[in-house]
Amino acid sequence: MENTERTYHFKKTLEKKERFVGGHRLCAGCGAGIAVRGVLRALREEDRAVVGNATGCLEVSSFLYPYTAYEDSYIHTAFESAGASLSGVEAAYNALKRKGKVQGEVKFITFGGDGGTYDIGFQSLSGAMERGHDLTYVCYDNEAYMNTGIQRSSSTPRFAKATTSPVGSAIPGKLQNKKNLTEIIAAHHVPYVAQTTFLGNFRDLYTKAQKAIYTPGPSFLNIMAPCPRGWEYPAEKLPEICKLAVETCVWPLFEVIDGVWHLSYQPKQKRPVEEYLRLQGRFRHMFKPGNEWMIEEAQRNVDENWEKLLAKCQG
Amino acid sequence: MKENGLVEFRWHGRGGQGAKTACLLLADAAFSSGKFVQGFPEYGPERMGAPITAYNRISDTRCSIHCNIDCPDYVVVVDETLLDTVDVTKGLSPTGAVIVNTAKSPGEIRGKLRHWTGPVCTIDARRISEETLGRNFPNTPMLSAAVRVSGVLEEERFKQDMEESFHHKFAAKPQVVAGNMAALMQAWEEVQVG
Amino acid sequence: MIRPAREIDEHTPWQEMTLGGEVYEPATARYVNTGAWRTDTPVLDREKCRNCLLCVPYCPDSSLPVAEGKLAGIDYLHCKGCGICAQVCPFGAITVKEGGEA
Amino acid sequence: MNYNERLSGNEAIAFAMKQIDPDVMAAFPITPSTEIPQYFAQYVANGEVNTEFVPVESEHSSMSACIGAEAAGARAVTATSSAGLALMYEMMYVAASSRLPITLACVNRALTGPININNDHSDSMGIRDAGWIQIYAENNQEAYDNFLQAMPIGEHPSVRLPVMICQDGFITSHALENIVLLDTDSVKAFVGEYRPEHFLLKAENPLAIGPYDLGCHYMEHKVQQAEAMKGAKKRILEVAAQFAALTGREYGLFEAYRMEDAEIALVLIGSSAGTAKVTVDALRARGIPAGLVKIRVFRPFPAEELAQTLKNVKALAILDKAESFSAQGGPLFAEVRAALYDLEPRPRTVGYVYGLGGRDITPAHFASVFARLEAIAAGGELGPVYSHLGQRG
Repeated sequence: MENTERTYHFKKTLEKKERFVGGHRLCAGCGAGIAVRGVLRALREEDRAVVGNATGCLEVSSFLYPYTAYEDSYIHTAFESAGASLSGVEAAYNALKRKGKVQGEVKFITFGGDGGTYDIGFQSLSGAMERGHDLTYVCYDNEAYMNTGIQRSSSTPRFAKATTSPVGSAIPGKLQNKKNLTEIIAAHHVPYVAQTTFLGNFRDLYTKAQKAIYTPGPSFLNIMAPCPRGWEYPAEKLPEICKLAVETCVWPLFEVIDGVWHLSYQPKQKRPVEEYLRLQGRFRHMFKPGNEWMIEEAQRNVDENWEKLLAKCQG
Repeated sequence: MKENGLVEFRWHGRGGQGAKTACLLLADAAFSSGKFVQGFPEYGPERMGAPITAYNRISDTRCSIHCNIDCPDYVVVVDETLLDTVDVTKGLSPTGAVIVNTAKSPGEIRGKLRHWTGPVCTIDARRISEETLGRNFPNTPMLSAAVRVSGVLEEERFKQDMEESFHHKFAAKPQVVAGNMAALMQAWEEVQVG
Repeated sequence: MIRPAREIDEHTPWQEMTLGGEVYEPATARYVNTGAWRTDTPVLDREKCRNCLLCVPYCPDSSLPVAEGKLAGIDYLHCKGCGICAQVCPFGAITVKEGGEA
Repeated sequence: MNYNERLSGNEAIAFAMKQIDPDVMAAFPITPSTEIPQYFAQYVANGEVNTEFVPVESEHSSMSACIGAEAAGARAVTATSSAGLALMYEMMYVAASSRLPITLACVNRALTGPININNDHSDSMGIRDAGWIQIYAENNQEAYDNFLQAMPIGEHPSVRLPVMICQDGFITSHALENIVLLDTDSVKAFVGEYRPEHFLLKAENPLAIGPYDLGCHYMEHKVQQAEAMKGAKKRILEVAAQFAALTGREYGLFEAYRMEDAEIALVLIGSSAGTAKVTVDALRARGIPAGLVKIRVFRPFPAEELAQTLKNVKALAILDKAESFSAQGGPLFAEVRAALYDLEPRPRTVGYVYGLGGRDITPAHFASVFARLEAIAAGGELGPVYSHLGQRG
């Protein structure tokens, strides 16, 4: 990764030209906007990019005709096609570059929510990864279909309330555990896969985005991007939620580089998952008397996943 | 004879045996002789061993017709075991002929054909192919027999075109050219009409 | 004649709109006033701000511009008033006041 | 520069693609179009083309990749059939509404279910309203010629629409026939370079494509598309004229076969038109004024031109190789009949649905239709306007 910076100069990264501008129509406090800015900031200023996008909150908010929030070229085709569409763009780049019709370095980065990535766009994402296109797929994971009104996805955690996994007297929210998509993409044996979120001075996100973008071949970045509306928390609490997601090991930070697993951060003292859940209205029912078992189950699940991850990273 | 010198063939074979290839070879040879051709298989999802049908139209003008051939002038049967299950001479023109790949005589084969009273031709394509090519590739002998019996192509030009075509096709393996030509010549001579 | 993006609005006839909804100018969203969405408004106290810039990457609306290594203020044309910046400021330099007025 | 060859319809399309040497081909195999990406992959493997071949994991992705590639400034092609085209359905609309002149070789096959691999037009007819130009071929020659004309039509700034070049699965795609080919230099000169004004990879300015369109803009964009489709007729004829000058082979929006004084006639699409011509010739030999119209361009639909050609016909049968389950005939029937509505007097019309799932259609079938038309033309009863042809019972 010759194009990645060896040391992280936080202030310098913020002096780069903003590539995702204000004036888009995402909700106040939306994690997707933070994710897009953060990833695009990792581009070298002299490089151009083509940004792809699956249908979703980000798409309908960031390119509402005739207003694009992107300084770079942008393409949206459909909900389930972000991987394939950007594959086509990258193939075109290779052909046109070979024929001398395009000059300069162009990077290919596509964004999708968990709906467009874990679920409906999973096949085209898998295809793009397997074929080895030189592109970066970024999932802004807000753990439900927020664009259509907070329906459950395969990324929604167990017990979370969503409009198609509501809490009722017979069923206590979503019954299934969250799909581990990052691991599935790692199983495609692509050169770079990582998981991150918004923390402190954004070193983790920035360096991972930079590695993802500048590693030749396909790369995948999974960014936990909280949604104040869907997760039911006051918008300004986003930094706290991200921090707790990491400190509780609900959302561990790691990289898989050429098939080798690396843990990016290990909390000194793993915080109880309860602290993370308590901040969010979508888990409110778990705190009702008699539902203690749900919190215990959630903790057990987090612990199991964490131990498996540790084993992978030590292996 | 149909309009514009049109001659129609129907091929019966089994999937994987090369009836479709033989049909395309005949179209190829006729094209080389300056004819207008059609060569097309009737497709189904069947795999190796299932009965398949393929068709040729050979004419002096372009054929616009695009349907299967129900009333062929000639029927070529690449696998004689089909005679037990397929009515191969169905619709066959009374002035035409059926050509069967077999070691048996025309008389023996006639017994297996239901209503057919016209000419029955036989060719032992398997033996010829094994003698000349060392393996069972019946296509060249079958093609030769079909052209000989039907008279659809002029003999000298056909043989010359085939030799050129073999040279082109087997540029990397010239020994195969001689074997194929031998198969073609031997079949031309050995085909029996009964 | 096709119009520039910022001149295309609900009165533009079809003959003057870009074909297929394409836009070939960069970042035209910056012409959109999303500041009007605000019901609460962050206010920067320059005295307290130490230009650590920790607030900047958290802003979903790219409304904390940086110039020469310093926080250049708050872009109220686009800020929707989520208040995240105030939460992450270690020095209490950003406070949120009620109402949308900057 | 013209030379004789013998190729199947699929070989002809693959060869045309090779001669054009597009920037990107993205495809997924489906019978009977599978041979096209197979031949093309071999050209790529042999270094005979300079194309990026993207062997995608589905047809949905092949159209998505073509959209990405074409938007990026590349010339993109694909091929498909039947369920593959159905899987592309949503993306076909995206390609057209984004005004990306992708070229798709459609090898027509019946749509499931039950599953059937043989020819009819239910796949491309099902997607007729997606905003693609649709051009149909009778044989391998027309498939090749139409494919060469697709890009000069679709890419023209006055059009900017994707083009679907259709031919009949197996009947022409797998039939070896004589064909006259153009030399590659002539093909390249005729097809020209793809030079879009704006594209994703353009260095001077970015391009954003695929917006959310609010109600205040959506209809205007659709009107633009509709106007482009209306205007495409002119461009199709211009390109046909240039093609005729180059090859001597003439094409229009449709072929009027022995229609000058025809009193009874058929309207149909594709390879069956060739079979029906045999019947027309036989009737003409007996002094019966029969003719036929073979639709080449179905989108844009040549309504005024058809009305002009059919105005003196007394009885007309319109034959659809696709069901629309409208309970009153197929799509071609509906559109041709509507095109004739303002004529006075207007021909009496009947519609047939025929040839579904590869059901063979012979000159005898057409003879039976003409016999009915003769009776209608002589003042007989019209009978049922919607019926099927070639089925048992």
